[in-house]
Amino acid sequence: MRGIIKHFPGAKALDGVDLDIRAGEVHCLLGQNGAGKSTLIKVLSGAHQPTGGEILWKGEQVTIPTTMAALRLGIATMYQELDVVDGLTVAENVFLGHELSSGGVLHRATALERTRDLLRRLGHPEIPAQREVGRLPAAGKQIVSMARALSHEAQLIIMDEPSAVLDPEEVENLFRVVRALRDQGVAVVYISHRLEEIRRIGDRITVLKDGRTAATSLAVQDTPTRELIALMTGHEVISDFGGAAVGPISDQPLLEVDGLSLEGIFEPVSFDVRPGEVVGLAGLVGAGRSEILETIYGARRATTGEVRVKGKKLRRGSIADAVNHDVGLAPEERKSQGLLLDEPIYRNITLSSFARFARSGLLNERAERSAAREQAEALHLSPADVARNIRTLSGGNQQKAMLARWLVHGCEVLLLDEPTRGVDVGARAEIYGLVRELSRRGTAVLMVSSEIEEVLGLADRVLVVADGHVVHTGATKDIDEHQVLDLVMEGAHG
Amino acid sequence: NDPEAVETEDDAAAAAAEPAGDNAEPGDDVVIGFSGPAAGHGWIGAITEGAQNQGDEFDDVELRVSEGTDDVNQQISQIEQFINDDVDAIVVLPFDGAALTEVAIEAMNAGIPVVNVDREFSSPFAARTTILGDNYGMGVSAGTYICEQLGDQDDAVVAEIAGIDSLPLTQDRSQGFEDALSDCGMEVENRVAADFTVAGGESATANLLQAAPEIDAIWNHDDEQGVGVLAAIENAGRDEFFMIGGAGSANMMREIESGDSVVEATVVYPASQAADGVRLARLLAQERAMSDLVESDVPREIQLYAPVVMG
Amino acid sequence: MSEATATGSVPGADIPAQEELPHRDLSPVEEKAPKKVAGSNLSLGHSLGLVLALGALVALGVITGGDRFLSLANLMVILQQAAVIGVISIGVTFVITSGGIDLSVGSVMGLATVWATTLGTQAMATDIHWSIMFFTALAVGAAAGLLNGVIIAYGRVVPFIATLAMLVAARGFAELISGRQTQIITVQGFTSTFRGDLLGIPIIVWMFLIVALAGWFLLNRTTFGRRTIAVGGNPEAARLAGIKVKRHLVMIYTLAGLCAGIGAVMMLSRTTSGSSTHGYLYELDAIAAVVVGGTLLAGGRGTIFGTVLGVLVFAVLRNVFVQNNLDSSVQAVVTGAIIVGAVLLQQRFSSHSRT
Amino acid sequence: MSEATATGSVPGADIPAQEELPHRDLSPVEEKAPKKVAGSNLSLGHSLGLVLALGALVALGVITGGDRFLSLANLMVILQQAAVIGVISIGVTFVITSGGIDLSVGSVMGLATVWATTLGTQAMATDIHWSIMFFTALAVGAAAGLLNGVIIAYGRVVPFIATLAMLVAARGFAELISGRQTQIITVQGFTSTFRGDLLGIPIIVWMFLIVALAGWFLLNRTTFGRRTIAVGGNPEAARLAGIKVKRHLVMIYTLAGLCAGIGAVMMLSRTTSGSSTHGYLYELDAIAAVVVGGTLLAGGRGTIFGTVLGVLVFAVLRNVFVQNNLDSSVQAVVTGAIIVGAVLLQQRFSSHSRT
Ligand SMILES: Nc1ncnc2c1ncn2[C@@H]1O[C@H](COP(=O)(O)OP(=O)(O)OP(=O)(O)O)[C@@H](O)[C@H]1O
Ligand SMILES: Nc1ncnc2c1ncn2[C@@H]1O[C@H](COP(=O)(O)OP(=O)(O)OP(=O)(O)O)[C@@H](O)[C@H]1O
Ligand SMILES: [Mg+2]
Ligand SMILES: [Mg+2]
Repeated sequence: MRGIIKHFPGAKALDGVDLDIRAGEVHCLLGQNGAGKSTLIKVLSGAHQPTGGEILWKGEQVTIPTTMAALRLGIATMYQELDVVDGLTVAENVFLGHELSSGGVLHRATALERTRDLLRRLGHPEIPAQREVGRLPAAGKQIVSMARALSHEAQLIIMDEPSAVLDPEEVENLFRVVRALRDQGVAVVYISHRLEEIRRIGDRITVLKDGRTAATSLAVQDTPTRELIALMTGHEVISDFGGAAVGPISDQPLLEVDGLSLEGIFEPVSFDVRPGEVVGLAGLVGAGRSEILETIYGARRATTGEVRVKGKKLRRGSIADAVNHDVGLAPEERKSQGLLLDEPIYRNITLSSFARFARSGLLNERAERSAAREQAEALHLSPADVARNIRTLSGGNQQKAMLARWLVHGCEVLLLDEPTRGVDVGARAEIYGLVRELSRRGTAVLMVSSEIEEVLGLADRVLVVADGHVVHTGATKDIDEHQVLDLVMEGAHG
Repeated sequence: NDPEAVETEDDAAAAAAEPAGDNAEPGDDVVIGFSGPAAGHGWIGAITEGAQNQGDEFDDVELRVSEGTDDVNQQISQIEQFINDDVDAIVVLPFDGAALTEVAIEAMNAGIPVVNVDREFSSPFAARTTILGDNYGMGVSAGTYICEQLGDQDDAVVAEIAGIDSLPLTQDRSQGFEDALSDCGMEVENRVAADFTVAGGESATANLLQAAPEIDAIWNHDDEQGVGVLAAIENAGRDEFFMIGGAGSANMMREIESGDSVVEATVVYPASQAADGVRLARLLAQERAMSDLVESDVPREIQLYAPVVMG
Repeated sequence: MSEATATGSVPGADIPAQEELPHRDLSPVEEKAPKKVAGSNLSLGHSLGLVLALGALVALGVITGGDRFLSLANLMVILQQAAVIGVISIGVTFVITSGGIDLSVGSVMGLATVWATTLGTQAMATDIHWSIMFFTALAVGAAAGLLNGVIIAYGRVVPFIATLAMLVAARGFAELISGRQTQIITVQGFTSTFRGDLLGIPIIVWMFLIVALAGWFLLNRTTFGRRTIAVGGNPEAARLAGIKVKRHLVMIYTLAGLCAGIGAVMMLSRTTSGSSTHGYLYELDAIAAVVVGGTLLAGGRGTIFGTVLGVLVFAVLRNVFVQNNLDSSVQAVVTGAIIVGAVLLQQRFSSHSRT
Repeated sequence: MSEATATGSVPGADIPAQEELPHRDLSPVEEKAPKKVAGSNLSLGHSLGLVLALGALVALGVITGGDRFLSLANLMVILQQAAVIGVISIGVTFVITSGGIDLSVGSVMGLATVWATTLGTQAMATDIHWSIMFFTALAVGAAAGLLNGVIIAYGRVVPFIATLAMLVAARGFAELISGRQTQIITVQGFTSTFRGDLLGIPIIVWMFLIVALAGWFLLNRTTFGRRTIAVGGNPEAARLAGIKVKRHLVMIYTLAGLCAGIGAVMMLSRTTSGSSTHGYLYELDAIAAVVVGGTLLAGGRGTIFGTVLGVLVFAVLRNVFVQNNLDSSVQAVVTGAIIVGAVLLQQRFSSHSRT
């Protein structure tokens, strides 16, 4: 790909990008949120038409007008947004668009057979090929998406942040597949914000910055992480967790969870979080961590147990009550659970607090806007224009807007579900810094993350959750990554 | 106007054997089915109500009134259900006479006498007897009245507010109106169609009055929608014309009697047809004759008179 | 992309299946998920509430009407009445599953009856073959649907508006053609062909049955059906998977129009006439049946079985009403209550909960 | 990983925001971005196509009708025509913005007129104060809307079905109360109060104006409106942000019912009567006006200004038709074409493209 340019109405996403991929390599695409990675690969996969530039495939210039054309060339893509259809079964999703059929009539048995085969090779024979995809967890959907990419006879497979919704075990599995593909001479384009993954799987790297190629075809071995970060962000970022944990400011618990359970999802859990303390929930995908957070928040109605904030009991199943007691939740799935995509940024930021700016029901948009702008600037939201539609923001910036919501609201207990999913290194460091800053001010933070390193680095204490049970509680300094992983695996498979 | 004279004679012969008694006297218990259009407007409401009350009046009649519907498919099913239930007679006010003809013939073939009310079937075999209003006659009456009133002005502006345009009865009324007017050299200058509802009448009239700044006479097909027509006229503060109503509701009669409204007259269109239908159906089902006629058998067709009533 | 070593085989084929790691379960929690028969559209489970509602109505019919209600003849009355709206509802099921709506089916059906009878009564006298009428009705329906589809897919007009416009326009057009007269069919073969019986079951009921089975097959067993669900559930994903979404939408609306054309043939044979008033407000009945049946208005999930049940519920309801001689105003109030009741029942028993 | 280069900063905290971090600049390419007035609902740009369509219709009216069309009296007729459906459409705008639909507004309006006149004509003879009728109509409308809302929010019945049931039931109930008779108002004060003028403009038009302004204000300037948009745009996000979605939905449907009640008052004064046939199919007219106006059927975006324009387009259309003495079938065909045309125009000129 040479000099690819892509303009959207209102934004220049790509402004002359070069990318060169060889057969049998894993080519990593790096860049900050909004750098244009997804846009680039969508141009390559025929989902977007480039405004300028040319694409060479096996030395010949080609145009890729549709996704079908790309597939015919041998380019298969796993998109960043989960591109599965909830109402169809796993097998139907895998063969969507290239159904096995004669005369329009489906060959269901063959499709099921081939799907089972693919799933088995992906290490997930337990996913029923006839199950409706809508009933699979996010990680399961990602597997389906991968199976679809593999079902094409592709010579180039593009993976846009496939590991975002996966936990360490699943990532291992993914790598095994990627390696096998590479060994067969298939080229893989791999996008991820987790630099250690790039180190482990990548052969060469192309770095995008602000829609331009900052560096192309760097060999992974020869490029230190520090240099990569500098290329991406234009400056040095020390990727740490915002300093040492602050630790509890007082011994009086701010959040008390007592015997809370949700039938069929998780068993009774009890713990408390003190002001200034960060507690992490570690575990594998599907362990029920999100559900614990949501139940505390009242988004799910607890089967047993109670939640107290500053000694006051929260009404079971009432989000409004939780919010009134200054509990905030940044949900796991930004797009479906957090954002009003067609509304301006500031309205998204003030979604939980606009009533507070209002006087007797009358909105005060000026105050809202300035409060939102203040947070947007403090969080280095890009672009900082809060009147813009939030849909046009990159994933990391959308995540920052979610956090800004609760900063504007002001909360004493902050529940964070995968706060850095899909977030670039720079923004990640900023979010870590923010969490630190909040604990310094006495906020109690309860967070879920699939990156064990993140939990251990950021939290004071960790609860390891496996299969709906809390299998371990302890200070993070007494445990390391391997021990957590062992606990998790034991719980999950035991 | 009766092509089936032979059949009528046969029936007459059969009936003649039976002495004609007093029709009100109780007879055998009979089940009569009634099916009509949706009570979307007042006239149909009154018709249905009339049939219902008539049924209640006779101790020997069980009247089954099926849901009023403007869907001919559903109305056909209702008749089919009556046939299955083996009722003794069926009274039908079809939404669309032509569309219900076939099922009515089926009923007749099954030996169930059908009384056709108001909207005529397309085949004479479809009903044992037919009670018709005179829609064409209504138009003629209204047109003739206007001719009489405006006879000397051949540049007079005449407006017409019709009912639902797609119904044959509306077309008949308009045709009669047009024919009568053309006899005295006039024609309809402005015509709007409402929908037999008060609101529709109001809306159509408000626009009509704007389109025609000077009117001499208006004929409104239906007094139910007339409530809305009058409201619009009053609202516009217009009174340079006179109006004739149609179908004759109690409200309109009051207006005419009061004398201070633009309504001068209305053309009566009886809402008692269905009630008469039930009466005749009862006689047919009990195989009785009509005591009030010299020719005592129930006749083939009854066409009701549509006179102009003035204040 | 320079020297690619083309691998002729499916890339996934050579990935070694990992045996050493015990598999972790990424499928949903089984015990919480209600048991479901494979192929959700087949499943009784999904429509259980509706089946119960229908059962309750039938029970009511039997209690109040006894043998008369259960007679074969009465059953045929119910089915014949359900047939026309049923066929139309099958087409509408596809439209709604694709995330759209079609308000024009009733009007288009009316137009098709008028057009076919104009041909059959006036243009060519009475000696044309009945099949010409038949295909005219189908063609008129499909053409109107095609126009809908093109306006929606390529003109990017929201389906509600595009088909509302068609609703109004087709009705007006039908009135113009027919001069607002009801046109009686004079082609002899037509009525005799379609009003007959086969094995004691009216042709019309056979047609309903065939269309319903074909619809079920099309939705659940063909690429067309699966793509319809994809387009309705996630149009962007469908596009990315290489489906020609616009072309598919055109086909779906054409199909709905075709079903309206078939409905027109049935209506012609029921009423032996074509009229611009035929099919008035059928769109509402059809949409109600489809949605009560369990197809999501938002698209992405559709059930032909549910639609048929929905149509039958309404037809049985009417039959029971007539049998019990209920006042039509009371009928209306009761119908309202039953609609809500049926949906609540369905919700209670259906495996899928909405938010 | 030890030395904290704290990056993010919380305002109000004493740590200053770090300045050395260069801001990544991916701000929009200004010259390509369409200019947008703050508060998209105000913007003419969004409704420009519709304004043009309305302008074209007015031009047509002037060409064919000249001064008569442009007269104040004719303008008032158009506005009075638009008023009833207009008020109802304002309520429906909120419902559709919240992602729902209300098919019952027409029926509920009819029920409210009947109930108010039953009170005003029969129950308490003719000497009650007109305001009792007024508030009865409003209360009946709001109560029906409340019932809709409760069934939808707490019974989790999809709005289409719940309000369809209400459509059927309210009509039946109105027929029962009125015995299918049109009830003429006998309370003297009522007609004189509402049929009057104020500054040369009929009271009814004032009412429309006030409701429209209040609706605009409510949607764009209050927490209620903001919540409505949030609930329609992403109900789950709204819920997780602490908005009481269910309670809010109940309020929205109650508001729609209230608007139907206000429409009933206007209808009463226009027609001097209450009838179960009032408001027949008004729901379709209202939804058409709202959607043509630019409110998204899927929810999340609503415009009162567009709704008012949509209502006016239909009212002017009808006026021009009558002025030109057009045959009603031709009217229908032309209306269909104009609906599609207006939407295509609107799309061409609106700053926001839909998919
Ligand atoms: N449909 C669109 N309309 C307008 N702007 C868009 C559109 N899609 C993307 N953009 C803009 O293009 C730029 C590049 O976006 P892209 O999604 O390619 O970033 P990315 O590198 O994949 O980021 P992330 O790591 O967050 O996924 C961003 O500024 C984004 O706001
Ligand atoms: N509504 C539901 N009905 C039945 N099962 C559910 C439901 N929601 C979630 N589950 C199941 O509960 C388990 C835990 O859910 P989830 O995947 O959100 O856990 P998690 O630990 O938060 O993982 P993740 O890292 O993906 O957020 C999963 O097995 C999921 O399938
Ligand atoms: Mg991306
Ligand atoms: Mg989770």
